[in-house]
Amino acid sequence: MSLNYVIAMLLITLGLYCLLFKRNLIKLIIGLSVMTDGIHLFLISMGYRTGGIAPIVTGESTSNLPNFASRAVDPLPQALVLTSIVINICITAMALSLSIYAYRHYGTLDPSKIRRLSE
Amino acid sequence: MIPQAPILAIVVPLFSAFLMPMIGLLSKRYNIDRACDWFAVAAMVGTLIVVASMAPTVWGGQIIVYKFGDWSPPWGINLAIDALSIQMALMIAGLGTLVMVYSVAYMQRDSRRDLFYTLALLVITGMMGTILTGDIFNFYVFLEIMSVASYALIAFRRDSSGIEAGLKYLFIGSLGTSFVLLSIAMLYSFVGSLNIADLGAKLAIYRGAAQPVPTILVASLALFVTGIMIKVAMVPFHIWLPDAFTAAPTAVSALLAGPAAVVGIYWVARLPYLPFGLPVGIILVSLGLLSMIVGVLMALTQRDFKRMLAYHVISQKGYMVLGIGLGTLGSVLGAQGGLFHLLNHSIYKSMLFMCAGAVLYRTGSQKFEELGGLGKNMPLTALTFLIGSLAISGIPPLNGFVSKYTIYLGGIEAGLPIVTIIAVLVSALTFASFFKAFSSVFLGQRPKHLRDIQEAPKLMLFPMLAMAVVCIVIGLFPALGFNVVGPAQAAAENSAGYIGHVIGGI
Amino acid sequence: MTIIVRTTSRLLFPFIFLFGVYIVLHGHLTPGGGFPGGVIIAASVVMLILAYGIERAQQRVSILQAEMLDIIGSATIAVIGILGILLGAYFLQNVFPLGELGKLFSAGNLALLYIGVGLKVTASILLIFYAMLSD
Amino acid sequence: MVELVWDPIVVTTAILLGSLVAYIILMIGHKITKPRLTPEKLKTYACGEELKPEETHMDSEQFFSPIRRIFRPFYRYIQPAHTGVLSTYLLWVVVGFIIIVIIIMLTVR
Repeated sequence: MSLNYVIAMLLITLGLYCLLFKRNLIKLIIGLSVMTDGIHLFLISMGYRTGGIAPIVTGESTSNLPNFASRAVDPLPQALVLTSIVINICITAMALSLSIYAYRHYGTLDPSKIRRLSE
Repeated sequence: MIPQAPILAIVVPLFSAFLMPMIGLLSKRYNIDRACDWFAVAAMVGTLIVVASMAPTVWGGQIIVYKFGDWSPPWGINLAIDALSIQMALMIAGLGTLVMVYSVAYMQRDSRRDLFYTLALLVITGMMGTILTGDIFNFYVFLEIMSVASYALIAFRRDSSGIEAGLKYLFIGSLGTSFVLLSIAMLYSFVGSLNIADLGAKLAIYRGAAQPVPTILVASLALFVTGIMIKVAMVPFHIWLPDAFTAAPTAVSALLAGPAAVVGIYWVARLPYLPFGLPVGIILVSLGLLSMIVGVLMALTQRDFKRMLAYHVISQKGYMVLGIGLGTLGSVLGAQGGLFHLLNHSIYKSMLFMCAGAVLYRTGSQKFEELGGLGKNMPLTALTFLIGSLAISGIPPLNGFVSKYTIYLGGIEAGLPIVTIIAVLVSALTFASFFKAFSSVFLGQRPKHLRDIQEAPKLMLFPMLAMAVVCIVIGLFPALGFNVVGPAQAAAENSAGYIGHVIGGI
Repeated sequence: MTIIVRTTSRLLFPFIFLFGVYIVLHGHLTPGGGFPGGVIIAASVVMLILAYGIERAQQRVSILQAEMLDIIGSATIAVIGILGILLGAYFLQNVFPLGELGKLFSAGNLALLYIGVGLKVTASILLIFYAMLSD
Repeated sequence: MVELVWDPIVVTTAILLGSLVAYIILMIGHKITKPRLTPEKLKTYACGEELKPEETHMDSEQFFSPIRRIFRPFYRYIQPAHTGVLSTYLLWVVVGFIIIVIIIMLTVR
């Protein structure tokens, strides 16, 4: 199980590295997405329990609720991740469309050349 | 209190934003000019009425707890409104209304105004949500609503500088919000709850150094502080702010400088007590001092009207964070001064941006070199700008003096007189910088091409003059402000009362 | 695009679309719901856009129609939420009969809410693609 | 006594009275000595060069050059650090975050 957390932290670090050292807006957007995905993996693995079942109430599970409750994985992180994924889609779409416009105005995607506003 | 008032405060701007494209379509079909504009103003007035109706109940000592779908607090999502929230909500609704009235006149040359008002109302929704909610993940969602809408607003005109500023704010802001998300994830993994009151109750054992604080809590706190400080724009994280405020349409700058400053400061005021309750006073004081100094020194040499104002936003927010930091170090006056300064600053900085916008609207320029002598053409704009610049420099009969003076006293009360000295010096430099701005724009020789400039439209002048009157009134009767700020500060400190009201369901 | 891609995407389109509708309608019973279902429906249309070009797609669903769909979706959510205030005590409170567990017409306002969310997400993603591909 | 001094209405009245007194003194001064304006007195002196009124506008960046001299290290190092490059700014954020972590580590224990 701890492998999940290691990979989540690895993804976050990779995303951060990409954000800091890559010189292309599209790569920066990819870095941002990778970083957020790392956080999502962290959230999801937090609610997981080994051998757990899906937290969906069906006809069978209502007959034995304590057993169901003791085996089901935590549904809350999944709901959080779903919300967060949607937000991340918005940000990615926003960033991509802004990058398109930036390319039209500046003729480049290099963030070190998009610097008319400084000091 | 209007029944259902807490949720209506969020729902009214949200659903007005949803309805706005439809109104845009209808007004285009039936050729009704400005339908969108007045609908947005009406939505904001409705929000203001709803928020104002909650105020007497809250100031009466009650904390309003609103449960979504009748799920009780530790499990369901709830809204919790105490005196600190109500101060912020009143400011957002009131200033938001004035900014909307201003943008009716300011944005009339732009096309697709329905989209502008959709985004602006979404920003208001996000701000309302972040300050009213009692659930920390809900806070994150509303923060993102506000952030994404403001990225789009900054790039609204799609000119090169707007796009660049929007991109910069997007990357820095998204890094900040993902820090907040990671912090919430860590908090959830450690405590197993997302309700702010529940978190505060469960983390209370680490208060007062009785037990060693676990590393994951330290990491979570640091991530949260960083995320909030990016929104507040304290100095190592401030870089998005001058670009964004320079490049955005001025109505957006006023919206972000006045109402949107509230969100960050609200969380700065909440943070030392709930949900973490760990001491962050030293960070707040040092970041505040750094921002004050760097902001004002950068502002002194700017050539651009709005950019100078933007650097002053950073400097003045430094005062607020400093005051709240002094509050956590044992000075009640400091915290009250910080919150009071937020109230005053939001009013006069929105007003100053509106003045800059009026000049930009009439002359088409925001560079100091290309302006001058406009005092004869735009006397009322010049008057409001003068009142605003005197207020921001802390000259006695105006409101800026009262709050700054309270923060100075807080510095002495907390046993840090050096802080007071630096604050006074920064105030003097602020005055110097505004002296330069006033003399370059409204005094001096008037270039030939500015001879026929007229006074700003009446719809722009109305919010500016209203804010100027509020500045003078609060300056003359500071008790009015302290009646709002005093309960707010007490409510921020009273974390036990908050937890009791929310969890106990009183 | 080549004829292979066009034919395949035209053949695949109804199935993906139907799958999306299924996910939206069964959101209250199985994993899924408005968000994933809406994205799947939008993806089926985006596939057609990629195969046939933006003009053909806009002949079928114009930007105006997509905006109308967007408004209808958000209005559905608004109406359900406000019904909760009017008929019940709280925002988004359930005012419909609960029905039987496991049936399609059950779970009160959840199913209607998912339909609204599905419409909204579909229209929004289509609008994002239209905005990025045109002009 | 302190309350009286910091009562804003008293202070405002004092400021207004003070400005009134200053204005009266100024007016009396104007009455005693009439200024004799010649065109030469109103001209901007620029080493004998003719200047149009538009060109006399002050350079707003150099308006307070003494302050620039006093805070020279700031204007030499910190101001150029605002380069406008996005990657640098993101690096600032991460460095600030690390500093905050260190401060919290030191204070919380």
